[in-house]
Amino acid sequence: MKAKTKKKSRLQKFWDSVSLILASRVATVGSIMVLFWLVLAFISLFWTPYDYNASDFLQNLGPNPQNWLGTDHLGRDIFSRLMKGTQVVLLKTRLPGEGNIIIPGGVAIWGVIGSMALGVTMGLNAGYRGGWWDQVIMQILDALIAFPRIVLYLVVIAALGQGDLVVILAISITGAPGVARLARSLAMDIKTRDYIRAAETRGESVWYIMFKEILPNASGPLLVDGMLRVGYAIFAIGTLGFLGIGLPPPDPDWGNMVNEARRNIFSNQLAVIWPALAIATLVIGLNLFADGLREEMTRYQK
Amino acid sequence: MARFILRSIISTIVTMLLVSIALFVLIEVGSGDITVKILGVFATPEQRASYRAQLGLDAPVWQRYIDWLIGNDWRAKRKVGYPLVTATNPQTGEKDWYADVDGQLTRWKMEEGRLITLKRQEDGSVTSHLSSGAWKINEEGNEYFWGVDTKNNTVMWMRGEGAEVWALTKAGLRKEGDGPQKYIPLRKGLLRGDPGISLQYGRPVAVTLIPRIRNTLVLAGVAFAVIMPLALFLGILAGINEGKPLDRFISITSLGATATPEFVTGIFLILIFGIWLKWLPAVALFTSADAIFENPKLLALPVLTLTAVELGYIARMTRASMVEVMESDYIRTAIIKGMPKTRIILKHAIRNALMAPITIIMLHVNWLVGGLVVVEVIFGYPGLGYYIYKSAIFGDFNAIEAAAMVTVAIAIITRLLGDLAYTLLNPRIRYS
Amino acid sequence: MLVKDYMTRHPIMISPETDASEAQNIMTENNIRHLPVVGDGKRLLGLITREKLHVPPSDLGSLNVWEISRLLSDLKVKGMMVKGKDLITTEGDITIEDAAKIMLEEKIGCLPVLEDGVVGGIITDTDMLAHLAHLMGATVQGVRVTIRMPDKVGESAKVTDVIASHGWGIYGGGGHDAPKQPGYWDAVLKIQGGDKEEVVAALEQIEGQEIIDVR
Amino acid sequence: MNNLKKAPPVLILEDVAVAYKIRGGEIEAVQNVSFEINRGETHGIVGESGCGKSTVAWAVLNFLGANGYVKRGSIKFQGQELVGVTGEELRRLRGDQIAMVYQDPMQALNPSMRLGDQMSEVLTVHRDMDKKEAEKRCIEMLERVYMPDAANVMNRYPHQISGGQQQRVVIATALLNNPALLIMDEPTTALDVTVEAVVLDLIADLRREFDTAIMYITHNLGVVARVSTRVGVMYAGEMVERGTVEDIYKDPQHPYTQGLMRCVPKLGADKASSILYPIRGRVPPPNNRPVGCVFSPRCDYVREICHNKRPELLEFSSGVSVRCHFAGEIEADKWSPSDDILPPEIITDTSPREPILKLDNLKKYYEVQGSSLKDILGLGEQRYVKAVENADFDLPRGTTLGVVGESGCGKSTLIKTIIGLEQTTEGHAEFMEIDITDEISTRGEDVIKELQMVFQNPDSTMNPSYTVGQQIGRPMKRFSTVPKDEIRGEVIKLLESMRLGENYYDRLPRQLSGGEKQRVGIARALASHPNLVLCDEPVSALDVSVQAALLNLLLELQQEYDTTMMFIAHDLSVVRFFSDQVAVMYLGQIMEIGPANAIYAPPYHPYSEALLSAVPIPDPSAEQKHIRLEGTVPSAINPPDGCRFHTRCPRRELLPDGGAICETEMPPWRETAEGHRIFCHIPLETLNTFDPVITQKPEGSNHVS
Repeated sequence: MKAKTKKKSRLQKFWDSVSLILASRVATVGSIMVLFWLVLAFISLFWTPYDYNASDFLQNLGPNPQNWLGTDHLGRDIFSRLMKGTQVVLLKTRLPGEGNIIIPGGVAIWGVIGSMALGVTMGLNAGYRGGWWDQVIMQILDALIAFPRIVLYLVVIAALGQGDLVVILAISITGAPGVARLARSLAMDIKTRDYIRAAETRGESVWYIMFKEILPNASGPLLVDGMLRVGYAIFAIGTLGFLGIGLPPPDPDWGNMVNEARRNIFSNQLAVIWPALAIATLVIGLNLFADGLREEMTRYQK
Repeated sequence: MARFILRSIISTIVTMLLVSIALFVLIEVGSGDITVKILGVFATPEQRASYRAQLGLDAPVWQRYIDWLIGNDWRAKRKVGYPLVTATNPQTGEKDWYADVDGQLTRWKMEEGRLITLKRQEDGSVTSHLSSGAWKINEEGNEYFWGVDTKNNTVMWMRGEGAEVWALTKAGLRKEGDGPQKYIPLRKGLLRGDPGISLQYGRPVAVTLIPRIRNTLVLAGVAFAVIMPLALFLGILAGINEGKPLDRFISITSLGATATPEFVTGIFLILIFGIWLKWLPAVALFTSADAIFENPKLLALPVLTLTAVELGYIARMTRASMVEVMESDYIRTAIIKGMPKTRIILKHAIRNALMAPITIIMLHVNWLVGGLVVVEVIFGYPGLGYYIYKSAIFGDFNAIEAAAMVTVAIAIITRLLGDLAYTLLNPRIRYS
Repeated sequence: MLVKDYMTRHPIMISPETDASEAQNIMTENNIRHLPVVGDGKRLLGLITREKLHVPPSDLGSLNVWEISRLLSDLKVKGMMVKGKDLITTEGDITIEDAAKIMLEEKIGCLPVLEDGVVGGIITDTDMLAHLAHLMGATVQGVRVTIRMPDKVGESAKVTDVIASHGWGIYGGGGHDAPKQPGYWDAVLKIQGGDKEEVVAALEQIEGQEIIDVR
Repeated sequence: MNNLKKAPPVLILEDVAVAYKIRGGEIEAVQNVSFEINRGETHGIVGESGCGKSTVAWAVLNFLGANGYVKRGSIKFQGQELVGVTGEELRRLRGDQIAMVYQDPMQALNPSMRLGDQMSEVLTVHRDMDKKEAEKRCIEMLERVYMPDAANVMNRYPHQISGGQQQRVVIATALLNNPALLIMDEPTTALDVTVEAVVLDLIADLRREFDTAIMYITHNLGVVARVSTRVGVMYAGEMVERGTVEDIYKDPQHPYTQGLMRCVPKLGADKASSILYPIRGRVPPPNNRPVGCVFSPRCDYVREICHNKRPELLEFSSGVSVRCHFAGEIEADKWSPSDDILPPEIITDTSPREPILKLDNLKKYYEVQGSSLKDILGLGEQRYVKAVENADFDLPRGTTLGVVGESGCGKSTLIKTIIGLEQTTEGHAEFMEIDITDEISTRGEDVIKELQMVFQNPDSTMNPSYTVGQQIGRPMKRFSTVPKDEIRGEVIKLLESMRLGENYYDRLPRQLSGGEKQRVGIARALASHPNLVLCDEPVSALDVSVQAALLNLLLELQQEYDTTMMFIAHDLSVVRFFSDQVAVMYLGQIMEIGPANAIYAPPYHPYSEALLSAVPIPDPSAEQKHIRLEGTVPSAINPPDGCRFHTRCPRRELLPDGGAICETEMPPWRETAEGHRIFCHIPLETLNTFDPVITQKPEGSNHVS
């Protein structure tokens, strides 16, 4: 009986969030754009039109019935490469070392998870404890924020070399200050609530209060922010790829595809558009989705 | 207010210090053996060690950090026993180090086991003579001499024990005798305007960096001047028309523009204006460092790209702030007081609405700098961003440290300015 | 007794763009005859009265029914109000009798009262009549006596002394030159405290004075 | 005066209904509201939260937001229809002929504009007056509202003046153009009682002077009784009763009004008048109002017709109009409470019991940092906010101590220090013979579980992420007072004693009403069966009809569990109803402490006397002494030397030299019988001569407003 009601409420919850998304036109459009790429990514796990890394065709072909989006400067099918390129962003991460170990969850996803974990811990400590904790943590964050993002990426990659984990690390470090600031301001707001006082008068530990009392109530804005951050991460991965220091081969990297196509821009102008569009739509989709969701959630609060 | 400002300034200084340590440690410790990059993979361990010593990389990290930050001439001075000064080399225009021996600019070199004093005359010519009496004796009874060599190092020679060193010349590594035992590559330090020698170019970083900074300031300045008024205007416009089609249009467009990476925007713009319409040069041809001053048209696409990306962000911030302000109680008061709409917007709303974005905009300058890297790479623009990129790829740590510190300084100083502007706009802080 | 204490504060006002028919309605519904016409900030632009809203028949003579109704519906207060130098106003600080004098001289029934340059109230002939009634004690119960006395110093004091000695109070009254009898003065008093007979009996004792009316 | 000539009303509302469009439909927030306001009249509108009283105000100003509109009826202002007026015509009315003052003056003023600019623009825009002249007028107006140092205030920013002064600025701004109608929406709710009293006096003065019609909206029945001539009672979007203040308060006709009068604590002469009878149930939300009479679900006299047919407005010859099918038939004096709302019988056990809490000269100071350069460098003198000074009393087991005082008097800090959220600066505290001078982190679990707290704000007292059951169960789990598998049962038992059923166990806070949340908060505090419960204004955020039920419940539980309580409130009448002992605090210092009855009768501390005379009493026939405190509460950073109250004390003159001693020396504790102590230089003999603050007016005397 009890289990049944719980199950129902979970379904209910799912339906609630779906209807929340559908309530906002912006979020709906955004989620469609994101879903499109997610579906392509899953399909690419089992099937792509052609081998993404084989130069099976003539070089620099325009779109044609065989190669829907044409071929690149090495005669590879662009559509297959685009499909394959979604994987490493959204679905899988390649660990360094022997044996090509692959873990689920794309580089963008893990990067965001990393920055959330780091940022939330820092932000909650700064926001809830205040005083010296706040001063020190904020000072560190200030220093981190002061780094122009790309410079930080460049520095990290210059120092540690290329690789999925390095990109995840770079995204985590650059994202953490933003998350921390958000978590801090939320914690500072929530800690004034009486239920925090109640927990304190029960003599609860600081960590219990931060993670059990505060965090659940901050999760809404944090999740929306995380969604936005996945967009930023894809943005960043694209940029790194474009600069030639992104995710290493053999998997195609959208940013790198743009870069390569740019070099051949006079022989095949369209080749540059497809990966560029792919990045733009995915990022914009995530942005729209998060934005619409946020708007809808705040409207709920009103 | 004094408290607030003082606090910002202290925080700025602490931040800079923290950043410099982090940067230094990350790069110098994190990056592997730089000699691989410079000497190639075929150099022998012995060659590498020798070269590392010449670069001063054998010193402990904290020592190198201090040298890098505030220079090491004051440290070397104690060894040499004379004040160390710089003088301009008439051929390269760069500064060379000398010891100031009783008013004479002096350097030394070792040739076939003998120490030779080189004195630079007023007219720039150099006289050389043997100086055998200069040797000092250490505890073990060896004769040694600390002096300034011709490659701007403070070095220690041992009499009769000329070390074998590998010198990097244009032709490659060459083995030389008569080498010094110890090197202190002289530098004034970052704070005194000398971040060291670029490994990539073999010239002082400062010399190569300054024109780049200038170029970037031009690009960023023009972009900033275009973006700020436009973005604030559009943001306010959207904010006061919340929910109306105009707002929708501005919001969605700016969201799209912001969410599109710079390199995508840049390439679209190249395609459209450079290749299809042929209005503007598709690839900026910066033949010289001064090209932008000769042909300002070259700036158009880089500026446009930056504008597209940054505009949206600031406009959205401003819009959100404006919407919030327009819903506030004091605006309601103004409406209930029967104030005309234009007056409400201009007198009551804008000042409050700009308070939040201004700090955020200033914080956002480092985002702009990040964008600069990409934009400069796309267009081959000879600016700071491109320089950082190149240095990072090469592993030119002196260069990247210096360039990164410059960007960080720009970011932090603008943030400080933002804080100050906020203080001035917000009477709550101004009068407390 | 200054105008500012007796005027109607916050009178109903209209804007110059109001239709004449609307103004007419407002007057009828609220049973008033004068409307100050004001701009933003209650700055006085003119005054509209019932008479001013009447359209002279000569203007309508040549028109047919439809044209008349259109003309009437297009009429705005702006074009019909008293304005410029015809518009007579006053300040709140003058006495009520001065205001009455102005209204008599100008033959008008209403004075907009300006305070700080904007309409603070209006005072009308109705206000004046109400004021007169009050002065005479029309709103209180009591004995109203009219006494004719010689027009010289000390006569009123005799009356008040008598009233005071009985512990009665004067709740209104006034005086006027006795009609057709020069050298005499008619004083009207509203007295509370005693009944008619007592009051008459007491006042009759005063020498040289005559009670000419009691009610 | 000029009653021969009848002037038309300034504002006439006829059958007004306001609707808000929402997703998938619309809500009628207000229905069938009719009333009129004359020149120089204050018309009160009272009602609980969510009953639509503010909506009426906004409808008059045609400021209903993007989705609100007047659906039916007419609003006539000065003979002209306001419904449908827009644009320039509307703008000219606003701020010129109609002005409004609303609740939070801090929010209502633009934080980044000088007050002078915010005021003078009303003149420069509407009257096209030049700036200098306008500023002069503003200063004059500020002086008229008794603003100290008016010329200087013009150059300040809102955050630089106190809340009471801010509200004066707002009122002065509203009056600058001499509006015919002034709408005041809870103008004093955010202010302390003594400040409120001054502002209310001011409003009455100004109404007389300017002949302005005032629409006065408030939830506070006492305030309405003090300021208005006529009053309309609103319930669930309807005006259920309307008439003169005397009629409504003395002889309410509508069952809701009657219920309201019974559940408001009155600060009458005797304690018996403060027995409260709550109204059962709660105000229905606007989207879920009953079909028939809106009050039918909560009415004691409900009959069949009430559920089906909406009552018409019945008008009586006295001018009172009532929206009830049986208006006039119901006799309020014959009412007797039904069992479920009966207040608990209070068994007063007079035998002295051992103290459970002993405070010995407890002090709490906060360090403050100055803003001068010297202070930043740490060279300046260290300064302190002296939040609590010399708190010294014993609290016997099983009794309730009420602590009253205005905001910033240190009452919250006092209980925070006791419960250990703040470190004591000096002095000593003992609870159940265990030292509790230190912070909570140093205390053992056995002490922590015996000391629990109930909080003020129902919306933040519960963690929105957990169910009711989880939250009540948490203390049991944490202190292991109940075996794990019995927690659920225990929680349900507690819920039932809170008059909440088992079905509340799995609910989330957002599914509860304010009163229900407060009940859960109390249940959570009681879950570990504490010996001492500290209540921080537990009912002040609730509507009166709910408040009474909660107070009764608390009393009942206290009896059942033999709990000792400390009860903080700013509302003197609630404290009187609730407490055995009362302490009055001012600026960190307890000024007077003693048995509840003794506090409300002479001898008074001068501050208590001023407080009592400031409290608005919901009874027009009660007469109050008129004592008003001048100036503002001094900063706690530099509290006045000697007696902290000396800067504002109205009774100082009773001492030789005008009370010179008050400025230099701390007053002594003067003790009367039965443990009543007064902290004052004035000798008891003199204090004893004070008249009671509140007396009943002799029957039949005219109420002059």
